[in-house]
Amino acid sequence: MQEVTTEKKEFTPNIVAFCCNWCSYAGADLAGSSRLTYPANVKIIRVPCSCRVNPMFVLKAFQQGADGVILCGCHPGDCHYVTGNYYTRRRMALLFSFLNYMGIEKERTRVEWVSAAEGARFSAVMNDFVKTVTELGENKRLTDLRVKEGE
Amino acid sequence: MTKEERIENLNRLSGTDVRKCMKCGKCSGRCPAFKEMDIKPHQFVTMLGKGKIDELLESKAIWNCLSCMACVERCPRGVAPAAVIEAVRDTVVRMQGNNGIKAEDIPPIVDELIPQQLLVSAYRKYNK
Amino acid sequence: MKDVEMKMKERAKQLLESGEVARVVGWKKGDFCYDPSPATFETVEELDNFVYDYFCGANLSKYLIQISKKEGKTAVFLKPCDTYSFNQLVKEHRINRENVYVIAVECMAKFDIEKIKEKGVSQITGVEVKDKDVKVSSLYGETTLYKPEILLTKCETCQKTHQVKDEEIILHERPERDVDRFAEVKKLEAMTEDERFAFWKEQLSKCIRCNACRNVCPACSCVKCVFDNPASGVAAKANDSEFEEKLFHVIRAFHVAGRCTDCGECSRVCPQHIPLHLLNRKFIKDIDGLYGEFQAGEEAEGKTPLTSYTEGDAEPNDVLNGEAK
Amino acid sequence: MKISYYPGCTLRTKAKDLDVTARLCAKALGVEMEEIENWQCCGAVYKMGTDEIATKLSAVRALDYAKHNGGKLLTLCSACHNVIKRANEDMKTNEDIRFRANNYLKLDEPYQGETEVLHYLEMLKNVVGFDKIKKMTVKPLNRKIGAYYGCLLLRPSGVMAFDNPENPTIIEDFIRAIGGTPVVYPFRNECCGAYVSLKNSDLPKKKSEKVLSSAKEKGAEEVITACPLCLYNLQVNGGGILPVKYFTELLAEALGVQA
Amino acid sequence: MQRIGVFICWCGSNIAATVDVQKVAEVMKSEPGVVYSADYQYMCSENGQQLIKQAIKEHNLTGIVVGSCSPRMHEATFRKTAEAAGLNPYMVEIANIREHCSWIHKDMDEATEKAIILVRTAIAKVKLNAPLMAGESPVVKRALVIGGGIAGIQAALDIADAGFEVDIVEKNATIGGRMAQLDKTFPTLDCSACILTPKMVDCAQHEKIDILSYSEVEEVKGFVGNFSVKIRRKARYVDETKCTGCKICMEKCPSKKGLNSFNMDLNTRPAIHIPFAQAIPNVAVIDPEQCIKLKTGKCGICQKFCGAGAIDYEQKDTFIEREYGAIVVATGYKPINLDAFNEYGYNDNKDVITSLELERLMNAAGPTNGVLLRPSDGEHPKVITFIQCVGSRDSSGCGKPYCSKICCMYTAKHAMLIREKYPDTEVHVFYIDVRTPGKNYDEFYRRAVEQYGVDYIKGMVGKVYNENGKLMVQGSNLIDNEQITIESDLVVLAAAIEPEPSVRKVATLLTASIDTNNFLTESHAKLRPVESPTAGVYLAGVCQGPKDIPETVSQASACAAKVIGLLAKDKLKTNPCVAIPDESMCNGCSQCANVCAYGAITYENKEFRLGGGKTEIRRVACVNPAVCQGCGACTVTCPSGAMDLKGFSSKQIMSEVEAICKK
Repeated sequence: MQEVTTEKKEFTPNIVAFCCNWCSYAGADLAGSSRLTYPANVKIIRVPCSCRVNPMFVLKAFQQGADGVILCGCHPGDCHYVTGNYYTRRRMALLFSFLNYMGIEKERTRVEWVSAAEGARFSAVMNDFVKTVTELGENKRLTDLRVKEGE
Repeated sequence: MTKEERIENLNRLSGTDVRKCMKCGKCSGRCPAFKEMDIKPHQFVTMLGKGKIDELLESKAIWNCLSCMACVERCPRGVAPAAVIEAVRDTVVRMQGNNGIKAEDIPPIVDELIPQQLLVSAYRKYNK
Repeated sequence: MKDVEMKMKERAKQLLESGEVARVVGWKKGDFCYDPSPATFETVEELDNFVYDYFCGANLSKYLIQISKKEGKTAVFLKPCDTYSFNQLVKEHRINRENVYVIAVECMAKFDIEKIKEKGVSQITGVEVKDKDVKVSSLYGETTLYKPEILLTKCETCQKTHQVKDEEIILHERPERDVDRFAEVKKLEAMTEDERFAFWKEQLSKCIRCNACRNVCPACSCVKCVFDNPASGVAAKANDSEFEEKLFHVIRAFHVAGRCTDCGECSRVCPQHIPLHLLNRKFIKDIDGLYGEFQAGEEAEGKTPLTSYTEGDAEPNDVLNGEAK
Repeated sequence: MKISYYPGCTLRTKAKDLDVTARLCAKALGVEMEEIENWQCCGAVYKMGTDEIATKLSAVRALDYAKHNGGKLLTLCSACHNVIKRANEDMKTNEDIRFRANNYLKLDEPYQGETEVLHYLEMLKNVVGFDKIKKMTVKPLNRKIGAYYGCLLLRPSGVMAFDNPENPTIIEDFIRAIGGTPVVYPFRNECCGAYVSLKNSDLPKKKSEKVLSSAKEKGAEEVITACPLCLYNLQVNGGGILPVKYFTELLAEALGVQA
Repeated sequence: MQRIGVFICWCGSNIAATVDVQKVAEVMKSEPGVVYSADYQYMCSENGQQLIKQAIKEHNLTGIVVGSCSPRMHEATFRKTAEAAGLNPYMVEIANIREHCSWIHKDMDEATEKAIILVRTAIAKVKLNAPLMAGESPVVKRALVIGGGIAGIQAALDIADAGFEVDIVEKNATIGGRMAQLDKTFPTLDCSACILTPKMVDCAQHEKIDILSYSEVEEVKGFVGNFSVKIRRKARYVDETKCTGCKICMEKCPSKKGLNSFNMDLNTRPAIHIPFAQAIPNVAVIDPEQCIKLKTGKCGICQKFCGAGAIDYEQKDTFIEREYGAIVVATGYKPINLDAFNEYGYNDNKDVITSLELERLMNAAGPTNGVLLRPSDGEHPKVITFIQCVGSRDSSGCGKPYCSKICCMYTAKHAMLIREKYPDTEVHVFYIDVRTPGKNYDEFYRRAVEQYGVDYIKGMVGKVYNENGKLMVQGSNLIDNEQITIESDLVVLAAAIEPEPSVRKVATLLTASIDTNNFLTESHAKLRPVESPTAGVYLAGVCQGPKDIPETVSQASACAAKVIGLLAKDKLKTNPCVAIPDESMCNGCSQCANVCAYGAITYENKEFRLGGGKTEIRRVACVNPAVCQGCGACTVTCPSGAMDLKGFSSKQIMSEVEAICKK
């Protein structure tokens, strides 16, 4: 008897995290220096302020195969650039609500405020987001098949 | 019920976060019934925080609290000692046979003048 | 409606003759009775072709971006909804307000020729309106249609009033309309994610990327569009994938968010009949709900919802989870 | 004008004076107090336990009735005012209590704290106006009068929002309006101890005497209150230091209204 | 042709223990565009940097990627390294493979794979980097100090002593602030006026210091090095240049019933007055609310008697505009209003006073000439009770949630001084905690207890009431678990302090951020405690948080050091990562200016060629690179994508996204 085993590869989502330089990126640094782990499939892009994140970057990430996109910035009121994250908050509230309106799963997008002192929070946020997106599964609705097929 | 559950019940019933107390004693400084309280208002808060509920349930103070809210009104930390006292009293009263006032006690003390609300409130406060 | 047209023509003539304006922007007759098109009239003679009827749905304000730069004053006829776009463009310094003389004209709602055709009436030669009855004459005779059924989508829920006027030509009282313009959006919101995804997938797969929506949109008036700019990273002439269909419409809707006056021109001109206004209205509904009622183009000055904020704005995650206050 | 009115149990029996004088004065001042239908006793004490629902239902019933009858509910007895106002706040802000109370009551439309609870004194101040009372006073009371607020009108101030809990002025303003001289004394907002007087007469005695002696020391000739319970306690346990009356009795006297 | 060099750091075992650094360096060798790839134990060391410099020169590198610790750590280091080797410093990108990789992952394969992706991402970005040059902006060599209390005075003196011009803007008629009202200072008990007034005089006499008293800041434009400030000089109805400070006007003024705010309203002063004897400038001011002449047009007595002819009833507010390179905010504090604390009877009893009022009652220049007499009847109080934390540490909404920090010490001071001067006086202090960190502070407090016998009672007061002419202070004694009532003659409340309310306006004008308690926020709580996040704005004294005099003076001097460091430069290097508009695509719609927190964007009309010999004039955005801070808010607002950010361009970020997502 020959046993046929189909190897089931566990799904690990691809997560893009945009972090502002002054709070969240520093918070991620603190998570690192405190050795607070989170999955390796989270990759961080440093931006000066969360308000630098253009919706096009978010869409591009999904197109290129990201399964989840998270934006992190200073807590409202603490923005290094005074008001930047207030604009982020409005833009992303509207954009993510809109993507959901088009049928994109609401769990795929998230905005979190993480200060430079919140290493533990950064790690917790990432762990939670990865868990949520893992449960959700692969991004099939907002991705470019051409990019995926070219693997 | 385990002791932990009873403590948690008391906390929940009181609706007060005893950890906010900074132990300044303003509640006891203001209490008009202080001298009649075997356990003082601030102690209700700290003792609940420490889980010393057996002593609280035994206290005589729960029958002497005037429910005047002076302790609640002036607490700088938004703690409500009176709510803790009431939660303890309710816990006691809700146990069988612990009614604070019995029907047969009433007729001898009732006089011409006693307003209804005194009887009604006493029943509501002290009886199950 | 004829009386309004007469009056407008008369006024245009006066303005041109007296030299008060160098040109008049209005509508001219097309090949058929139902396809008048926007036009500039520089002489009294040209006014022979001037028309204003139930098919003059086009929004003239966007044309003023270029025309208002020309020498001399331009008079323009604006319907209520057009004035919002006009104001928004003034706010964005795109229209030179001093060079424009705005004549507010009544609207009474416009007709959608496609909807008339759907009713089985073709080769039409004219319409006559009496209350809610529309007598449509065609080469094949006369048919009476129910007015609310043949209106342009944008007119169905229109509550707009003139926001700008230097003078007005209004001869009739406008019929009251009381329809929830967000009804369709709410319907979509009530669907499951899967259903919404299927709905938009079907709709957007029709998109042939003709850019008609972009070209007609008064808010989409960039000197150079990101989708035409190879440096932007998103430039494309055609939708090569399902993703690009979405990308174009998401980005377009986001770019006009807070600036879109809900003039409905996008849906009017879409040759594929994609209900594009439902994209913009989602933004408008969210903005109204989250940041307070806002109507772009109501003011010719001030900030838009996306260029302002309050300290207590709703959190994006709460908005997604329906927990925003 | 008409206003929905909740008399409460004691005003129907032992404190008729309070009720009758209040109605007559209100009428004289152009306010008709319309007693709400089928009211039930409020329970005379507000229960703070977070699981207390049943003890709030009679208050909510009265509030819901008033919601459909003018939107305002007038109270007179301090205890009723305290219980109803606090229950109303719960219905407005406490989701859990609101949900469960509505679940019990099965109203056509859930009650969410829409009614405005108005004490008779607040009505005099904000609806009638002390100026008007001053003008209508036919017999100014040229006496030194101490206002006794007690606890129930003032505390907890966050909910009651009646007056400054440590330095209230509304009854003093009232006394001025009826031509009297208000006497401010430190124990006017201290508890008289009435709630425990069934079980313990010592404490209420001490507290009542303190209140009245404090008022006397500052020169008061009499003390007025809005609370039947306080009135009883101060009269019975106060050692007869000063006479105690309902504020409405003095109002009737000043307005020349005969009971 | 791009020639990229890749340098992978081991960071000892910090990276190398979890990331196969050699493998990463090896893989990078075959990345397109990479011509050199190496690994080394400590890239930031002298030798590591040498390796980079050498590689840049030998391989003619056009850009480098360092895979190492966080860029927040060593980006500046490696930029300098590159610059030293002749490469533009902005052609350097860091891949953070320590904090974001080796330190948080345990599995070597996983961490190595992630490190490879991170380095690739940095390569993708660096390929799109462009050489950037930090711009320069000139520095105006003059500083503005807002507030003339001890903080402002100290900062101004230090800056002026370094040779720079300083203006002090003070809203009151004299400088001196709160410290001028104090009697003695802790922990040394020296007389406040004796140490303050010489500094005030120094300010007045310093050739570099200009005191603009009775003035307020109205408008602030510009940016670090180049602020332009409009100052309102309020009408004082006295010509400052003519008044000699002879005080004859004060004697003759018939309207003498104004409350003396310098003495905390404990006595009165004339409508025309000099706030106190040592005021600087020693010039009178007229209170227009109180002056008979200004109110009714009749009187004019002071004018008649003024030998110098300094009185001018017609005087109006005037405005001056000045340029500054740096601004110090030192707006100070005030005690909170006690209306919400009527249980202490402050509003009802004259003999319930605040600590600041006690300072005046004990001050030799105060209303009682330094003899402690109670305000109600002028008698000596025999029993004095102090109540601590009145409105401090109060999260109920009535007071302030923070500790006011100075009360424990000044109360110990008051208690001690009273017991020293009037040994027959009984002094009680109700406290929640006694907080005395600081050099010689706890010793000071213990002296009050041990040497002077002050009675400290752990507990809070519930009620203060008047009974038979005595103040009854009823409170708890928690140590003995009892409720006590102390019959007192005087009750002193340690009222919480809060920032002077005018700080809100100042903060708005300066775009300096402010917290929920109205304290100005510092740039970094530990490492940049005197700098506001707004460049060129510095914070001194209680406007930043509660603090005592020694701390205030230290902070003021620290501010001065920062200001001197700034003004010593002729030019400031500006961050080159700023927004840049593409004029050919700009709509001129003003949306970007609407979101710019710095006012860095302006518009101008420019002529563009259209082809065919035609031209058109279009309104386009211009960014002032010296003002732009580089947040990027404008880039997302721009629908046409005309606005981009140098160093973080859309293309760069998109290439990073692509590099990360591609598997």
